Amino acid sequence: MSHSTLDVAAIRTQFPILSREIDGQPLVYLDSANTSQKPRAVIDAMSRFMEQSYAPINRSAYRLAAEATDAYEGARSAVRRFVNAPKVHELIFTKNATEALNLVAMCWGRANLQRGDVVVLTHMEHHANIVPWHMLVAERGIELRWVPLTADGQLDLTTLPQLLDGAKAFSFTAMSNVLGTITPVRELCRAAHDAGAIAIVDGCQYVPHNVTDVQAWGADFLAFSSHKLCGPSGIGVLWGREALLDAMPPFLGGGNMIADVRLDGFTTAELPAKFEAGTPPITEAIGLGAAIEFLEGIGMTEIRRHEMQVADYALRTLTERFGDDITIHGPTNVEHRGATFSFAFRDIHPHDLSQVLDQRNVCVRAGHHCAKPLMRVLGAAATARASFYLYNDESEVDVLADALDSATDIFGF
Amino acid sequence: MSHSTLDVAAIRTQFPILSREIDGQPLVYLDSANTSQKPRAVIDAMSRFMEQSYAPINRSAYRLAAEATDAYEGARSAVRRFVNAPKVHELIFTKNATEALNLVAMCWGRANLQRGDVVVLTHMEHHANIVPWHMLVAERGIELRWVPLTADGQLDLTTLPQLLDGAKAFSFTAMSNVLGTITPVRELCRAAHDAGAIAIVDGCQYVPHNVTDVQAWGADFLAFSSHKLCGPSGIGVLWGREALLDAMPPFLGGGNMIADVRLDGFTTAELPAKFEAGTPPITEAIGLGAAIEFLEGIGMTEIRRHEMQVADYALRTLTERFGDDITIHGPTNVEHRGATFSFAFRDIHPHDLSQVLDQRNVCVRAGHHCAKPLMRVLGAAATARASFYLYNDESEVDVLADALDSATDIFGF
Amino acid sequence: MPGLDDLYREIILDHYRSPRNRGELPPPASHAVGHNPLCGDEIEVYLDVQDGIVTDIKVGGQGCSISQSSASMMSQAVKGKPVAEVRALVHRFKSMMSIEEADEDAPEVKLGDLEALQGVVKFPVRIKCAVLAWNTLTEALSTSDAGGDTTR
Amino acid sequence: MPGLDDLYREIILDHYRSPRNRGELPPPASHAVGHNPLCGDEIEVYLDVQDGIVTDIKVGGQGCSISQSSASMMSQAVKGKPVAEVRALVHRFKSMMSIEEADEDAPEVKLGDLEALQGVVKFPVRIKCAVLAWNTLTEALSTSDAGGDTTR
Ligand SMILES: Cc1ncc(COP(=O)(O)O)c(C=O)c1O
Ligand SMILES: Cc1ncc(COP(=O)(O)O)c(C=O)c1O
Repeated sequence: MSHSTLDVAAIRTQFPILSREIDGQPLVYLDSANTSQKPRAVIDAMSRFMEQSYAPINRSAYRLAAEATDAYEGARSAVRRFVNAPKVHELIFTKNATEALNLVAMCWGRANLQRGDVVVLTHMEHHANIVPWHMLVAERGIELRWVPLTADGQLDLTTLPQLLDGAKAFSFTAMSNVLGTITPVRELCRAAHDAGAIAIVDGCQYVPHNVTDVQAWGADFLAFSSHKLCGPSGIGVLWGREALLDAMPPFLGGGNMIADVRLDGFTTAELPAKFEAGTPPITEAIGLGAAIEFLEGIGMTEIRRHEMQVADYALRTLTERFGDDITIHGPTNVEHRGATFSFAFRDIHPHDLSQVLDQRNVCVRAGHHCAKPLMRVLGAAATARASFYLYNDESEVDVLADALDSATDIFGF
Repeated sequence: MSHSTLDVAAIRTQFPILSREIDGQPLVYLDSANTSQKPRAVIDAMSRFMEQSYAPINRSAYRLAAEATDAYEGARSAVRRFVNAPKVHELIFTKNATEALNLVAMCWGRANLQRGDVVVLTHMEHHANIVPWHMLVAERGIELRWVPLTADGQLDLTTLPQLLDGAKAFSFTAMSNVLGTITPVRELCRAAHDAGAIAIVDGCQYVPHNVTDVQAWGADFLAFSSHKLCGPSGIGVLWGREALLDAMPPFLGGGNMIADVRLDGFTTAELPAKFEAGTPPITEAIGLGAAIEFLEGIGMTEIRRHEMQVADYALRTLTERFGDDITIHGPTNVEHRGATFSFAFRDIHPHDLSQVLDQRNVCVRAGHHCAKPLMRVLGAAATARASFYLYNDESEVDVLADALDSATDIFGF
Repeated sequence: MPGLDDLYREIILDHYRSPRNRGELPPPASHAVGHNPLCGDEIEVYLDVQDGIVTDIKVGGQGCSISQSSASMMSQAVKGKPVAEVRALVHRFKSMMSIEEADEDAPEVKLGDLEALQGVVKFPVRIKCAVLAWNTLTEALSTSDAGGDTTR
Repeated sequence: MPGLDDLYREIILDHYRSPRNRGELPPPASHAVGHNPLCGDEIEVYLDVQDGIVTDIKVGGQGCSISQSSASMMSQAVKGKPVAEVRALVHRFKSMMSIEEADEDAPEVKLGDLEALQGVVKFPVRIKCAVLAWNTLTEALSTSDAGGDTTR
């Protein structure tokens, strides 16, 4: 593996919270798969916008409003570039990835799925890519099929053609938020299309850590969140192919999404306004644009390379130090995974583990990670999860390992 | 009328953008009914939160996450206090008021409305309180009835009992975003209940400018947006009575809103999580809490008194200076209106008018204000709208009037 | 900042005050309606196309001086022209508004009075107003039985 | 910051290692399941109530040391008690967890081993863990035919 090109120390100085100490100990933030921290560039872009340029979007005609609208639409262009979408109006700002996935299920689903129609999911999906489909099961009697997993936490593709046979949609994550597994998105999109299904990609975990190219993938929809890629909370993204978006009924009704409203009905606006009802997350779009520029400035290829290196170090360190006492889920080859690790440690319940790690200011998530079906497959009700990002380095793997040692002292039975 | 107790000059210094000049002229921001500007307290609360305390909400157990969760839930408590809701878990954070109204129409509506059921709206509703109901008309054949207006832009209540007869819901604005009209909310709620209907209040324009008390009103639902009350974009609020919210099906599906998810279905979480799918607008909630504290610090009673005074001055000044050349829509008695004025000026199209005003850095909105049905009632395709808030004063009324004069020079035909 | 006289040229105000070709055409004239959701402007275009020629055009709707004068000037400019030329003119106008790339190889198309709208480019928010009529025209063209239309 | 020994008292770890009253009861025992959505903890409570007395209780589920030990201690504390007393104990426990107001006039209820959970209050995030069993108990009580329950 090539050596990391990231200057993590320099990057860390750009994240104000990372110099915060609690009880005199530095913050070891290993919960970025949950939500990421924000660099100065993002915080400042939002403050500056509110201090100097805040105004309504797309509604008023004075210069301040035009300036704000340009900034907002500029963020949309940045997102387009970031995921290499063909057209800028194919990008819809939502409140989070969950809303983006619900939008697809509700609007594309209601327009295209009838009783008995099949949607294929995988056993490693986040609830955000399960529950909206459950709702369609309840509402219109569609059928869900599930791609199972291999022993090392990859998708088991041996029965994929059968599962996809007759399916209308295949919705899957590009990277598991629990296992860290990176799925073969291009291959999965092709398999979906071969079966006549559309391909919906949950990019929440993938997009913040990798170069994303929806055209190279051949995907039909992509959903992801700003808050996991150093951007603000309160905004997410749905990208969809123009023809699909154009053919879908609208989602929420209200201002901005209409062409005309009468007492007896309404007509919808063009893309992207059609799917952006009401006042959008204006300042948040500016922040998202700044986050994308920040990440591009560092380089997504470099970020991925750095995380592979950290992942490799973490796998080696934890297995060397704890052997059979630790079970790390997911692939062992860092080519097939990101730097997100769910693990079981001795018999210590993840919640207790996270409590003990928190004494050393090591922040990991304990729980089901919004992936209960996957937890049942793993045979665990909960796991602890440590997830690394561009601002984490190998030394934090060591701190994590030391903190795990201290848990043994308390629960050493 | 009692004299204003607001020190507007001091308030203005707290809004950084208000000291911005464009082309050497101060900003005369008269578009707060569209979206309001942000005080330093809100901008700083958000920056500080991202710099020191940002972390996931309700998901992780370490101290940083607990601190962030406390801050987020603290904002919910502030909102409860601000509108005097009975219970804190009756408050749902949405992305904007539009989503809040859609949530009511979709979840309460789908559970309670059958073909032929009646929902009553008014002719002065914003598209956000019309289009979601149109969608239910299309989806399940409900019937909409409309409360008409009097000549001076108030609700004409003479036929209200007949309109409400047999209705299931009455959804109305507490203050018109076009006319400025304040509606008799308590009386309307009582009339709804007398008819066996629930009362849904669109508080977007009212809540930022008045003391709000949902219990005194006897309302069942209230929707409003943060961005119109000095808070950030990207967050809105739905308040609903616990019993109604509990009985409703969920809205979006995903993380946080579930109790359990299996391959074959899911169960929902308790309030408020049930209606907050996915990662919420965390930093935005902090900002909203700060905005509420900012407004409370000044006093909603005082803000209302100040705006009545400005409204009174605006009505007098504009009619004195322009006589028949100006038509101001809505009530002339400031007891029945806020400081939002839609007007027609000579034969100059509102869009041209706003362009000319913009030359003097006077920001007004020109258009249909997301209330096309009302525009048809007014017989205008568009109006110009000047809306005043706590940071505006009488001198800006004069600037507006002077700028209107200059429009005559160009379009003097 | 650009001055208002760049925007409100006398000829624009003249077309605004006295719009040309105002009215409707009965079927089988093709018909399209365009909205500017920003400000509520509406343009209706009625089009008679015979043997690939725009034999008649009428314009309805209401809106600001820019959208209405643009519609009025447009109606004058396209009346009697072959559809192919009309499409070229649409393209030429939109590239003047800087929302389509100018086409170097395109045959020279005369803008005439329409040049007066050039100043709108300095007021980006108003570009939509100026272009509304032209988009509506394009829509009316594509719904017409423009058999002679070989430009696409 | 409070130390971990405040949280992980020996008696808590003992109940965690060797949970009491673990198992199920057949119908007509009342049954309730509680989830902590935060961490995925689950508690199942089975309850036999006869003549207003909790004659038997069994506890199932899985979770962290705090939720499991709290459930185990709870089962010991309520077994054989009148429903009214059980409800009083629930209230007493929740006020120790500072999520219900202490009731000055309430009859003194002994917490016994449960006092060991006092330290949880210093770790607010864990209060939900400690209380999960108790909320599930309350649910099981209200679904039981607790005819002798006159406390409400
Ligand atoms: C794989 C995956 N999908 C969807 C989501 C939902 O994202 P959000 O909570 O931002 O809506 C998440 C994160 O929580 C995720 O990790
Ligand atoms: C009366 C009224 N209702 C609803 C809305 C919609 O609010 P938002 O755009 O924040 O969703 C607005 C503002 O645009 C409004 O003025």
